[in-house]
Amino acid sequence: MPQCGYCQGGQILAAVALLRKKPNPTDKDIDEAMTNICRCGTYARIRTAIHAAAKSGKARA
Amino acid sequence: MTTRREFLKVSAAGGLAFGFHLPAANAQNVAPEINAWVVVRPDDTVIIRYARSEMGQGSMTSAAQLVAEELECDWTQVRVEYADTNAHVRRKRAWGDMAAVGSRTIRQSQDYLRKAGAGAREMLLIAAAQGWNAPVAECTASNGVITHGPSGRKTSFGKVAGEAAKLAPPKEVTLKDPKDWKIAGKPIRRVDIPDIVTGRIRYGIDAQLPGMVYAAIAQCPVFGGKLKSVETVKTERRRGVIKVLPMEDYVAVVADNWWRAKEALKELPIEWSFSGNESASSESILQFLRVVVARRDGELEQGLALAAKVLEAEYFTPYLAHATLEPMGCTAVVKDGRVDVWTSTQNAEASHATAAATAGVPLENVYVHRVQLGGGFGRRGGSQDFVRQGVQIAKAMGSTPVKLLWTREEDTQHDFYRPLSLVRIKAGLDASGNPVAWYSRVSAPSIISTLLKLPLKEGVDPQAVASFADQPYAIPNVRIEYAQRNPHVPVGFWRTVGHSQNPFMRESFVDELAKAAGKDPYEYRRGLLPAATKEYGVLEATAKAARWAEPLPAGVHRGIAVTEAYGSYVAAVAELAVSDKNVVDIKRLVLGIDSGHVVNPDNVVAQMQGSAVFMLSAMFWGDITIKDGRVEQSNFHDYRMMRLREMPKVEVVLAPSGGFWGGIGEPGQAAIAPAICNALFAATGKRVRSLPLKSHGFEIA
Amino acid sequence: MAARIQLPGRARRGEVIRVGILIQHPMETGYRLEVDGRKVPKNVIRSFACRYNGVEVFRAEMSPGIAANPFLQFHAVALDSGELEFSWVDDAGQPGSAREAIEVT
Amino acid sequence: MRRRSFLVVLLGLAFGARADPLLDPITKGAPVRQGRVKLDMPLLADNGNSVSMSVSVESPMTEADHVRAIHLISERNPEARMASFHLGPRAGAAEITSRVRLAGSQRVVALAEMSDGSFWMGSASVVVTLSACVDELGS
Repeated sequence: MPQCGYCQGGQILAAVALLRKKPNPTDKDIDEAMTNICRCGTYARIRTAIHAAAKSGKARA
Repeated sequence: MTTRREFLKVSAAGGLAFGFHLPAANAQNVAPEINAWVVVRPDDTVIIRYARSEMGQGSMTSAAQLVAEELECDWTQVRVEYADTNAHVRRKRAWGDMAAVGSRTIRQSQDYLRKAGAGAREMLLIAAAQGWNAPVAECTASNGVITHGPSGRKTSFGKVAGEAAKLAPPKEVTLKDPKDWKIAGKPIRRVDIPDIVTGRIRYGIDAQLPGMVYAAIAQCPVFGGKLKSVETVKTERRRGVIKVLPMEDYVAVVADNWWRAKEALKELPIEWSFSGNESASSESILQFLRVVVARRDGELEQGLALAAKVLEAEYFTPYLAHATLEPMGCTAVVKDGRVDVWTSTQNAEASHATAAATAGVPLENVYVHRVQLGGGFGRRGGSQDFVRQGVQIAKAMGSTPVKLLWTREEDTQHDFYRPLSLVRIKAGLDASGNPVAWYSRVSAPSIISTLLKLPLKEGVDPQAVASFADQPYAIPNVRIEYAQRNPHVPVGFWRTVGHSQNPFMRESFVDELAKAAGKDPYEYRRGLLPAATKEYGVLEATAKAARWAEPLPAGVHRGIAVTEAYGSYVAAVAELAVSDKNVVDIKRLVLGIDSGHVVNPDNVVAQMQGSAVFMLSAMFWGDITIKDGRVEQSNFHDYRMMRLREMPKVEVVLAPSGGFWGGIGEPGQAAIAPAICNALFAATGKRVRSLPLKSHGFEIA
Repeated sequence: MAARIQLPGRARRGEVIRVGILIQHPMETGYRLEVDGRKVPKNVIRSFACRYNGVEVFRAEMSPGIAANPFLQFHAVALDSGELEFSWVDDAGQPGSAREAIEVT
Repeated sequence: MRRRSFLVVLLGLAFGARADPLLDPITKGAPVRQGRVKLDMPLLADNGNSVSMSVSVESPMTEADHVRAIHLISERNPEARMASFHLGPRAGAAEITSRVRLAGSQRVVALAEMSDGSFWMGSASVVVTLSACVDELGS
C-alpha cells in the first residue's frame, strides 16, 4: 500500500519482474530483488503485496 | 526490464493533454455547491474538497472522512478534489489554511470540516422537507438518502442539491459523538491509491505543456554566496541550448530537453563571490557551538550540591537532508499578466503568494495547479525557493512554459537542513536515585529566526528546546537554556523537527539516570511520570504490548523511550542483538501512539511504519557534513537510505485515549532513536551520545 | 546612505504631486545574530522629514516595522519652484539627506 | 488580557467607545470611529519581511479640515507602533505608500488623527504564508 506513491511505478515493475522469474518468492528472494528506495518507508506493505500477488497465482501488474 | 523513465515517457508522450490542459474549465461552478467543502452532483456524486497537500500522509482521505461522516453521505459516491487556489484568493480564503505542515492538517481543521459536513446535511434535509412540505424534523439523512419518517418517502442528495445550494447555511450545528462514527475512525482505503498504482497520478515533475522548454540550475555551492560572472556564449551554442540565464544567486540553462540543460550546466564556467563562509567546516561549526555549551552557570550548581550523585553528558545530532524522492522543481508559464504554476508544494497558498510576488502580478492572476507530492517532509512547506526560481525563469522566457527541475545533487546540496544541535545535560540524583535537579543547555541554529525571520520570545526557539522545556517527569528544579548559534548553513523544518533529535538526547540521558539509580528503565520512568499524564498511559500500553517484563532470548536486549510530540504521545520499545562486529540485528520495534482521536487507523499504522524507516535511515547513516563551506554529500550513494531487506518487524499499538486531537505525520519518529540507542547500551554497555550510529562503527543487519 | 527620489520635474501651481523616496538602510530589528553569535544591535531610521522650500510638508517616525531599504511615497502641493529637501537620522545617530529641484509654472 | 485579545475585542465592538491600551497612548481615550480610512495590504504575503502597504484617508486637506497624522499599529509585531506619518494642508492628499514588516499573519490598524481632534480607523488582515512545522507558532 503506497504512501506518496512516487516510487510505486518502479516498485511494481521490479515486483512483476521478480514474480515472472520466481512465481513463489521467499522473503530472501524479495530482499534481494526489491532494492528500489521508498522514502516513505512502505517496505513492509510491499513485501505483503508481493506475497499476496504470488498467492493469487497470476503475476498481475 | 523497462526502466521507470521509459515507462513514464511512453505513457506521458501518449497522453499529452491528459490532465494537464492549460486552465481546466473551472469545475467548481458546474455542480451545485452546498458550501465551500461540499458539492453534490445530480447523479448523487459527492465532491468533497481538500485544501491542503497530499504527500503520502493520507490526510486527503482522512479529511474527507470527517466531512462525509457528518454529511451522512454514501462514501462510495465520494470524490475528493483539491480546492483551487485562485478561487481561494477570490473568495477571501474560503478554504482557510492550505498548509500541510506540523502534523496539523487534521487536528487544525477537524472542527470546521465536520461542521461543513453537518451544515451541508442540514441544508439538504431542509431542501427535501420543503419539497415534501413536511417538517424537517421528520426527515433523516443516511448514506446519501433522505427519508421522511411518517410517509416513508425517500429522495437522494443529488435530487435536492440544486435547492439546498440556494439555502442559507445553518448558524449552529451539533457534531456527532466519535463513538457513533461510521466513516471517520474506519480504516478506509486511501482515495489516491487507485491513481497511484495505475500510474494516472500526477506529480509536479510530470507536468507536460505544449511548447514547454526545460531548465536546470546551479546555485552557489557555498551558502549565502552570489553570482559574480558567467560566460554564456560558448554554452548557448551547444545543441538544444536555448538560453543561459544569470540570476542573483543561481544560473539557469534553458534547453529543448532537460538532459541537455543539465549537461550544458556542467561545462558552464561560473564564478561565484563567496561571502566569507567558504572556509567553514563541520569541525569549525561544532567548535563554534561547543564554546557556548561549555559555559558554566552558577544558579543551578547549588541545586546540584545537595544531590547524592551528579551525572553530566554532551549529546550531538547532525545536519540532515530531506531527500524527498521527487527532487525540487516547478513548471511555470507567465503570459499576458497571468501566471500558471505546477509544482509539488506543501502549501499551495504559499506557492500562490510567491508566484504572484515573483512575477509582480496581482494574486487574482495566479493559478496554482494541484498535484501530488513525491514526498514533502517539511522541505516543501517552510520555503518556496523552487517556485521563486521557476517563475523567475518563466518570466525571463517570455510566454514559453518552462519546467525547472533540480538534479539530485542540487537537491541534496541546497536543502534547508534539519539543524544540528549540541546539548550539555546535567542532573543530580538523591540517595534513592530520583533526580532532584535537571539542567540542559542547548546550542543550535534557530529555524524560526533564520528561515521565518520571526523574533523569539525571551530569545528561546521553542523547537530547539522542544521536549526539554516541556519534559513530563516530576523533577523539582529544571533549567533549560538556549544559546542561539546560526552557522551559514540554511536550516528548515525536517519531519518531526526538534522532536526528531531532542527526545533522543533526553530519553537517552533518562536511561543513564536509571542505570545510575540501578533501576529498570521502564519502572524508573513510571516512577517519575505522574500517573495522570498521557505519557504514562502510552508508555504502559507500549511496554505491555512489547511484553517488557518477559525474559528475552540470549543476546537480545531491550530499550524504551516515551515523549510527547505534535499533540500526540508516543512510546517505543526496541529489541535487538549486536554481533561482535557491531552489526545490529533489530528483532522487533514496538511503537505506541496516543493521538486522542484516530480518523483512519490503517493510515496511522502506515505513518508509524514509515516513521521507523525514516528515523532508522537517519540514525544509522544520516550525516550532512560541511567542507570548504559547502555540503559534501550529493546523492544516495553517500546519503544512504534504508532498503527493503533492512526493514525490521514493526508492531504498532494504537492507544487513543480520546478527548483531544494529536498529530500523526511526525510524532511517530520521536521515540525511536532513544529506544534503539538504549537497547544498544543494554547490549554493548556503550552509551551512544551522538548520531549517526555509523560513526560509532554500528551497521544494520 | 544613498537614496533614490521620484518627483515630477515640473508641475502646475496648486497641483498635488506624488513624492517617492527609497533609502538604503538595513533597518536592523535587533533580533538578528551575526554568524559568530553576536547580536546585531537594533538600528532603524527613527525620523524622516521632507521640507519644500524650507517648510515641512511630511514627517515620519519609523520602527523595525518598516521594511529594510525603506520606501516612502507621499504627496505635496506644488506652490512655487524651488527645492524639496529630505533629511533623516537613524538610531546610531547617522544622518542622511537628499535634495531635488522642482519647477512650478 | 494579553494585548492581542484587547485589539480583537476592540475590533469586535462597534469600534467606538471602548478604550484600548494599544490605541490609548495615541487617542488618550478619545472615541475611534470606523471609516474614512482605507488600508490596502495584500491578502497573502509570501514572507513577512517586505509587505506592500498603502493607506488613504478621505479629507479635503484644507487648513480647516485636514489629516494631522496617520499611525500604523501591528497586532503581533514586538513593537506595536509600526510608523507614524505627520501631514498637514501642505500635503494636499492624505495618501501614503510604503513597505512593512509583519511578524507572522496578523491584522494591521491604520489610525487617522484629524485636525478637529477626531480619530478614524481602517484595518487589513494579512496572512503570511510561511508555513511553519511547529505548534507553538499557531500562525
